[in-house]
Amino acid sequence: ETLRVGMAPEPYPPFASVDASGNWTGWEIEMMEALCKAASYECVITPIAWDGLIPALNAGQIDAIMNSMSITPERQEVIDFSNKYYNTPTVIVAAKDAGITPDQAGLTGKVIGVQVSTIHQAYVEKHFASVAAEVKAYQTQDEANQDLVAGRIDAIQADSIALDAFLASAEGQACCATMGAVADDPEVLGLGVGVGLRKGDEKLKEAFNKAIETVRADGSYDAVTAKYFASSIYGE
Amino acid sequence: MRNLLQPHRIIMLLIALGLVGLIVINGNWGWLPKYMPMILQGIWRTIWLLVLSIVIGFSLAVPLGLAQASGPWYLALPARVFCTVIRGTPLLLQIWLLYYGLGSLFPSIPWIRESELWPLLRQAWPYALVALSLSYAGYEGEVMRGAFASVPRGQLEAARAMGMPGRKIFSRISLPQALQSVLPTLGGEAVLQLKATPLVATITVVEIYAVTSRVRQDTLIVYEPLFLVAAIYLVLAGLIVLGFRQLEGRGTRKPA
Amino acid sequence: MRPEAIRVTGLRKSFGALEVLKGVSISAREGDVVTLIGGSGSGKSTLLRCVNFLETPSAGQIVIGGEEVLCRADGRPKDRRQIERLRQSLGMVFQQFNLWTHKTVLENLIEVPVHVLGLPKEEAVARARHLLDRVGLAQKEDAYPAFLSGGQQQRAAIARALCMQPRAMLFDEPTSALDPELVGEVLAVIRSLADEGRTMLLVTHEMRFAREVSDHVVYLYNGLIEEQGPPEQLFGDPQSSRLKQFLKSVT
Amino acid sequence: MRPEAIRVTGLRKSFGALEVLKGVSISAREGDVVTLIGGSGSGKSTLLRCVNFLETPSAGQIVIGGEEVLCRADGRPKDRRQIERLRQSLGMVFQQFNLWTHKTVLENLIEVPVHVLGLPKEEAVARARHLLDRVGLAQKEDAYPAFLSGGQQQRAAIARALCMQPRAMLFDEPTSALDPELVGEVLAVIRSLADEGRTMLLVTHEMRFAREVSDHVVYLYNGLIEEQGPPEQLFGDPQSSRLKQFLKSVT
Amino acid sequence: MDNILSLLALSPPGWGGTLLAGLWASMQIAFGAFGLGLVIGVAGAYGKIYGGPVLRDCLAVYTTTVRALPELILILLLYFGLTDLVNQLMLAMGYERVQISGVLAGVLVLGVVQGAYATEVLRGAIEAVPPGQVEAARAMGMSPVMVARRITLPTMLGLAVPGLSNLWLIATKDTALLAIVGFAELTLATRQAANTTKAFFTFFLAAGAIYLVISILSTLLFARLERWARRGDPPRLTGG
Ligand SMILES: Nc1ncnc2c1ncn2[C@@H]1O[C@H](COP(=O)(O)OP(=O)(O)OP(=O)(O)O)[C@@H](O)[C@H]1O
Ligand SMILES: Nc1ncnc2c1ncn2[C@@H]1O[C@H](COP(=O)(O)OP(=O)(O)OP(=O)(O)O)[C@@H](O)[C@H]1O
Ligand SMILES: [Mg+2]
Ligand SMILES: [Mg+2]
Repeated sequence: ETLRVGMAPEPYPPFASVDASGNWTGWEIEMMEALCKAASYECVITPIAWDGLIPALNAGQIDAIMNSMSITPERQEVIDFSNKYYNTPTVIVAAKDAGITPDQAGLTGKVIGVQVSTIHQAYVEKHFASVAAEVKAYQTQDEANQDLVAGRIDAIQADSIALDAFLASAEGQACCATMGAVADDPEVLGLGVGVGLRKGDEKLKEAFNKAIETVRADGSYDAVTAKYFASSIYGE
Repeated sequence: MRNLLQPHRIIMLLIALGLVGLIVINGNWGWLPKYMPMILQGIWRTIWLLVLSIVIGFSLAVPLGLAQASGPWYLALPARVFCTVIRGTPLLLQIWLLYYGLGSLFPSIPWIRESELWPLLRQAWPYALVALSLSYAGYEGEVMRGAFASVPRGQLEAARAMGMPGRKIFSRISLPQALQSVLPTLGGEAVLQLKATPLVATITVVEIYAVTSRVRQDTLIVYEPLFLVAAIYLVLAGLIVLGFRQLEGRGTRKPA
Repeated sequence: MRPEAIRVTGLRKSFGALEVLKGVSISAREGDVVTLIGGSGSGKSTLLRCVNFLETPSAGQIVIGGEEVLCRADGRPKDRRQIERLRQSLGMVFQQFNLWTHKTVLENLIEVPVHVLGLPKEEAVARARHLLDRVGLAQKEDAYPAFLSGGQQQRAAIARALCMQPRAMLFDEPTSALDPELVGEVLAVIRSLADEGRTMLLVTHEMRFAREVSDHVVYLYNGLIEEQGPPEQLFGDPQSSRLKQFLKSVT
Repeated sequence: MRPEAIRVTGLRKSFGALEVLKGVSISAREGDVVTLIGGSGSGKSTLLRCVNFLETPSAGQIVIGGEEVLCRADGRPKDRRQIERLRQSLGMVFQQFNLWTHKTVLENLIEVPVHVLGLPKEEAVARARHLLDRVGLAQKEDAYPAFLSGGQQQRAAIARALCMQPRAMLFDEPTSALDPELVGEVLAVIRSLADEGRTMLLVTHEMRFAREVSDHVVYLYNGLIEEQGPPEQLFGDPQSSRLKQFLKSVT
Repeated sequence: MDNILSLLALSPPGWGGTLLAGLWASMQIAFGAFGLGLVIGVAGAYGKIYGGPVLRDCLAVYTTTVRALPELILILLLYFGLTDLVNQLMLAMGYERVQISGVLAGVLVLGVVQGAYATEVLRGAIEAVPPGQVEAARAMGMSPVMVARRITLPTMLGLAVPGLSNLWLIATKDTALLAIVGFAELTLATRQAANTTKAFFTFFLAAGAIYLVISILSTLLFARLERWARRGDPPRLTGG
């Protein structure tokens, strides 16, 4: 049975991006293949912009979303999720010598950049917006990183892993460093990343939950992770 | 407007009202109060970006058009190139290049962060305004070129024959006539400019379209925010059209 | 003897390879009405347009009110200011009227007096109203040109030219863009100008009218003066066979 | 007796509240030249335009070549096809020529024969060349209309109408948009058509010409036929005082 | 410099091929949308000129709303909203969901947008055709369709070309909006390349250059078309 899996074509390395030959690569792609194999589905990637993923799912143009979409209470009102398949800490990154700490005190009067309509935006709006000078929302994480380098913003908040590549780059090394993880708030930051599914699609939800257990158990989860990360990203 | 009361128009109006009513009653509008301040702010931002960029853009467009229509080649050529480049490339790319392109130069010029200009350069709206203004200037420069070129020759000849100096001919004959002939076009172009403003969301300037996308993302309600923003744009476009019609009406110089 | 208002000597004009005027000399003393006639393409309009430098002559001399227009070697005028000043003393009336469409009739009249000649506005308005009255357009001062009939537009254009108080008037086929029924009203105005002794240089196809108002008639053929003289002589007893032919074809 | 080419009976036509034609009947046998004269606004053009249904009559009957135009109760034609077919048998020549500007003279001529009547192209071209030759435009077949003089355009328009080989020709003031010098060449062509016995319905202001070519002259006044008859009678000995007045004013 | 060239190389790992593929996709969409827009435009223009009052008002609603709303909103409403509506109907009636491809939907939606503009451009041009041209054709027995095809449309072309040329350029640029439905056109390809390689400047400039070339080429072509369409226009009047 084929399954149309929605992915945003904007690159989100190392999880999902398209290379110059048009092939999809990344941890999430390989994980999708592993999960689909375990659940015996034939999965086809359907590129849909991040903005359109949930509408497309509900309009029936895709059957599942695997695009690092965190399980949040708000999203759960319109779509269902499988259990989480990864969860990573959320960090603040800023200029090396900025002396910023990842809490209200440290971010007072600062300009913070986040990717638009992510859990990070929600978190920053909830916890820091009252003290920060401004919260700026970028279309992609890369653009936020760019502006941090340019000095237009003082700090960014994002997924630790998504920022690893940036911090490892020449630009990133020159300017910035991790200032630490923010305090957890499951109501906003959610319960990790799960597969987004149409409401009431219990069959598929079951299948994905089973598949996640299977790949965790048979070692293929760790095998894929080892290709991209130094340590496990499943979370506790 | 005059004949709004023809039967078929009444039916069409009723259908429209019915649709609107259906959307209002059946829709999920619980989010509206919470986001109202943001929405108002977004509308305000859209409006001032639009108005300022049109004013700045148009004041650039007049010399651009004039240079192309009747300037010497060393003015006409750069003006022509400017208009071609602006019209020939997507506005989105122009905004990106201006904002992130310049931004990527900042790390290599450290003193810029100490300069007087830094508070301005640091913001996103100046880039948005500049990009929108240049874009409008590019398109309208072309429009003005046509307008200047199509001022009937006889009108200018009459002025010359009466001994008017060149500058006076421009300010008292060509310009007013060109303006008059482009007013209808400018109205349409202003609506196009309105529709171009959402692009500045890509550089973090939150105007009304970005606000409603934000609402959609936050609440995951798909259609109601879209309907709202559609309605807002319809109203703004309507205001522009009415405004320009007013301007046009003021100078009715042709038999109806 | 009255002083010379306009003198043109040895005027030549080419457009590219086409030589339209091949050396034409005419002169009009103050108060003279000089009429140019000739077939289509014979160069009448070009001659008139050269007189106030809407076309730059290729060669020849032009003297307006005793002042010679100074030219460079290539025939282009030396002094833009001089041209502008001389033009202000020549009221031109075009075949297509060329009233400024974005101004009312009154605004058309006072435009140059106020904004170029620096006349106080009230004075210009008074003068304009007087002239509009004279050409029978007192009621129309606030109308835009597009709302006037052709004849009314042409009369307004004449009033506009008069409003500069020019030394001489130039008319280029002032009635040929008009419906036959409207021609009369314009001719009446021009006739009254002739009667009051205005200097005029006139291109027209209305032979009867030309005969009536002119002091001197010039027949152009192919860029040259084929025949000229007082109207009675030219129309009553044409010498050149071409002129005879021409007069036959137009009446 | 020659068969009837065009018969109009009791024709009425109103534009809104304005009744322009108030019951006009005329008839032309094959080979007849019928001329309509009358003051401006008397309804001559409207009558001519009704004959080939460019205007829909309000009442009345039109018969072309023995075939009656079928109408609905409201006066609108019943059968579009019939109208199109009948129009193909009437060659109309407009005051403003109305040559198709995006086609050369030759293309203008063969347009309808080839694309409507289905004539093979070579045949149409041969016919068109012959006609162009006849109206003196053989040299101009590849020119676009805008590059021709008015008289040349009108001659091309006549050739275009002839090229359909119509049963009758309709002319609506074919010379009144022309400069006086160009009128002659068009009248010469029409005269030659009259001489070869073509049926023609002609509106003209050229009284001398009308007298010369017509078999029958109709004087329209205010939407009604005021007087009609052979030209010698109508021009030589007009009965109606209005016609007398009219003839005086136009000559 | 070498670096830039290798980034823009046609075969992977250079991104030149991807950009060109994106360009090709953009052009296809633009062609489709422009063509559909022309068809809608001709029909709409004739409807506006000769249609009854109801048709005219419906067309007025169509052209004004479509031209007042940002295309992105239209795409979201039409693509997601309409397919959602259709699917809910299908499901309610016991059928399977229908699948509308993003490309087809993109062409349809952009075509509808282009149609609104084209309607206005063509209406203006058709109305500017001197009535005598049409009357002459009718007087010679041409049927209305033939008058439109052989007289009105060719005559108005010269007037319509500048407007249509603008529409075409808009079409090429509006394809960027189809990124929302995941269509890999030029702008999206540029963003992918830029984000992956971090060579933002290089790729934005490259895309800008590609668009510029397209636009200049189209402008030249349209200018030729206009000159051809205006072949019968009178020489520009000189003198006054
Ligand atoms: N700007 C120009 N460029 C090229 N040729 C021109 C120009 N103006 C006039 N001509 C040509 O010069 C010739 C004379 O033109 P002119 O207008 O002086 O004639 P005219 O005697 O006024 O004729 P008409 O009675 O038709 O007005 C014509 O052959 C015309 O085509
Ligand atoms: N389409 C129309 N709508 C309204 N009134 C019209 C229309 N066509 C003609 N008329 C009016 O009908 C009357 C007769 O017009 P028509 O053109 O038949 O006169 P005519 O005899 O041809 O005059 P002319 O010699 O000026 O051409 C005029 O008063 C005119 O204004
Ligand atoms: Mg002339
Ligand atoms: Mg008539």
